[in-house]
Amino acid sequence: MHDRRRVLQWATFARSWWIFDANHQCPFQSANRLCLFLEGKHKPIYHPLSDCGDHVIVINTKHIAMPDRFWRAWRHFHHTQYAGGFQVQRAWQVHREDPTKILKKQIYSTLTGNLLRKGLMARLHLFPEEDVPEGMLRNVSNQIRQVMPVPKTLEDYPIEERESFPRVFEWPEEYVVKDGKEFERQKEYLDEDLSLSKLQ
Amino acid sequence: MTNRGIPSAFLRTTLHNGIGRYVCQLQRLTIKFCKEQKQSRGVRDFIENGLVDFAKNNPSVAVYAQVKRHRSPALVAEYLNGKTHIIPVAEKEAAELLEWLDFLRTRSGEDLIRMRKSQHTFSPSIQGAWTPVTNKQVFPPDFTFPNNELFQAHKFTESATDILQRLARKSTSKTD
Amino acid sequence: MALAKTCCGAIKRFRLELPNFMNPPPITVLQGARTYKQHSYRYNKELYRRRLKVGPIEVTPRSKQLNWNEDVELEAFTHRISEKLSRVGVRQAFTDMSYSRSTAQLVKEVIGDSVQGQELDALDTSAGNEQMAESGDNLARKFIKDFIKVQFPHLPEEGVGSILEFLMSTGKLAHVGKHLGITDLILYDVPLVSLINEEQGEERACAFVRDFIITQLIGEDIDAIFPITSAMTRLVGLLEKKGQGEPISRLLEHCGQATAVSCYFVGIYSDNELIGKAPGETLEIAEEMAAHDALMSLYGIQENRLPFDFNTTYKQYGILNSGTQPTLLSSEQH
Amino acid sequence: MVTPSTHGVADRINEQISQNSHGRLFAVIYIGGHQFKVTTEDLLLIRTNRRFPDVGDRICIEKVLLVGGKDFTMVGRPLLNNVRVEATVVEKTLSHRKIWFYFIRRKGVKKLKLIQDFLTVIRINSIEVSEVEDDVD
Repeated sequence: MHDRRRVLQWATFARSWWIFDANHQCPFQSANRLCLFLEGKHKPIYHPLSDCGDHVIVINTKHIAMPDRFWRAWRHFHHTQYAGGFQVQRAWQVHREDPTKILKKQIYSTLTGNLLRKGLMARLHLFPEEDVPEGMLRNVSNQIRQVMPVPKTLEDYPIEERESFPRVFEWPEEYVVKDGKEFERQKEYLDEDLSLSKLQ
Repeated sequence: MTNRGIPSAFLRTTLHNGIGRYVCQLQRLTIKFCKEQKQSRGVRDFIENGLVDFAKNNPSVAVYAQVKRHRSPALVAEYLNGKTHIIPVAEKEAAELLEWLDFLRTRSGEDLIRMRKSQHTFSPSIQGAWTPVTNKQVFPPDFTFPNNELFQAHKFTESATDILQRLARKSTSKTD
Repeated sequence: MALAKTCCGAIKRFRLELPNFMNPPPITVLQGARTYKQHSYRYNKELYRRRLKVGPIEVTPRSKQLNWNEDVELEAFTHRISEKLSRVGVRQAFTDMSYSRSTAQLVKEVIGDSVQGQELDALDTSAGNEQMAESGDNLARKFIKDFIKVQFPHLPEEGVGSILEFLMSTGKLAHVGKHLGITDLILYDVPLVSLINEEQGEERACAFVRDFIITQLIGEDIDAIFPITSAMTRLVGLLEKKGQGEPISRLLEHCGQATAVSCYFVGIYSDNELIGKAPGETLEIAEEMAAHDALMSLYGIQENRLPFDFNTTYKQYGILNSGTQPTLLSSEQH
Repeated sequence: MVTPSTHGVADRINEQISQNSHGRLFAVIYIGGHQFKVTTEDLLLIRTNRRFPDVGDRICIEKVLLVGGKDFTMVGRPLLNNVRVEATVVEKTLSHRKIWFYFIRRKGVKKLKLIQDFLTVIRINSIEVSEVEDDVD
């Protein structure tokens, strides 16, 4: 084979590296999109028998977004194969133990269940935050578009815009507004509860 | 799956036939027949009436008539690619014989086996083979990943907020 | 029994390739067979031994068979290549020198003194195709050279030479001859060119070369026939000769550059213009291949170049008798 | 709506065509109920009947859906009229024997047919394209 043909073959089947930001992204819709890239279905050379998938780095998996009921309703089943070894965990519990697990499980179940799946999963690199190793980040040559727009929080708007936003009514001066820290307090409480139960 | 078990080949021609000038691939035709038996009657008919015309119409084919006493008649075609095709023509009429001769004349001599592809090309790609960088978005050299501004999800519909803000802008511009 | 038959077939097929008596081919037992049949092994071995003892089958030439008429075959041949040639000429073109000499020798031995010496000499030289082969070879070479120069005007002289040698190599000509059906008549088709030239004119002779010899270039990589070595050095030299800026290579894209299976895409620029790009496993390979790509475009032998124009005829004076660069004079449908 | 990218494309294609600098051309042709992407010197196997032109005949393929060079692609809506694709009939033959077998078990129903199709092999000789009119508003 001539060198020209060899390098062309090499280039056609070269694996590119993609990065995906899971911040405020639905894990189910994200999994559908990421599986395309992992299986190589975005390429015109795709064939189910050829292992032509790409590498995907996912960051901010800790900050995925689901509707409230999903955090409670999405369940993860596990059985240790011993009597009484069955356990069920809710999404919020799973997510607190391992912030990458929900996305990983969802992608695993979305991929086609064949012998290639293990290899495809090995090309998925999940990170709870944005701290991707430098060597891995150097490989990245393209980015996957997010599946849903990231909502802006109140802090994202500049103060001038917040002040100038039209209001229907003004709060009375004696009215005490909640400081918005209620959820944080609840979370801390739950964390303490869990750590206590672990100790016991 | 059953097709896997039978012999197969790719489409090809001898000496790139048809590119320069067309060359009839039938090189030699031998008609073997018997002078006495009944099963060679159609062949004998054909030799008396149609063979000279056939040879005249196809001067590039060397035609031989060979007597084989008390053997069943056959057409033996030899092709330029070195292959031979034998068609037994016992009890066949002269008209049918002519059709078989026509079939032999228009063939290239390759085996009649399954074709894996219905097309053959020497230039599979003209605009270049696909690679991961084909039609890829070009980034400036100092571009760093991840960049979330460029890769936000498409907004296909306006949200309620967007509609309200648009209406508000409209109304304020009207009042101005 | 089926097993025995298959094995026999295998032995017969491979017999000529394995002349060593002491090493018969291993007789394999079919997978899934329940028993190993010793008798069939011995039987096959014995058959093999006997087959070797008999020796190779004598190959009978086609011309020794019953249904063979040389006049008919020669007539059919001239019609096959769509030329109007005299039978005497074709026969002479197909007669090798060695054959004609041996015939002359035979004549001498049989009738000895009654034939004059001059006549014998005439028989010796005129019946062979040596001269025809020589003039045909010259004509074909000249035409092929001009044809390639028209099709690839920017290809260097050595490239033209290697393509010419590729087409006029004995193997290629034997291949063409074999598939025109002259194996039983002769071993070499170059004298034909000379014959067509004499009887039909140069244009028909060139058309013959074009239709049957140059078509062999189809589907061949030009850069495999004419290997471009040390592409970057060549490119620098060529661009300097053409008065263009020196080549500058730039990394265009990459795939997994920090991995073991990285792929780099390098482009080569000259005077701020992309003249070639190619992928490669390392930066060095990619740069060399990009230089190769640039050279191919500069030589006009890139993969998506225009196909050969086999319908074009070249007028005699335009291509054969002028020392200058040949030009395309007329185009007509064949 | 005029997008800037389509503006003047026809002129640039015409320039390449007039200078013959488009390189090798390819075309998508419709023949025998199938579409083929072909280029010069290609071989095609099509299912026809015996009335198809004789071997050695030159034919012109009328239904061209798409044509392209190294830098451009023209798509017909649905056919292009500025492209001429010529081909030569190289071979007319029969396919291998295909087995058609109908069988109902325990009912004594068994039918066997050996089917051979008429096949024609054509060689694409040339693809020629003439200049296009700019119909982009």
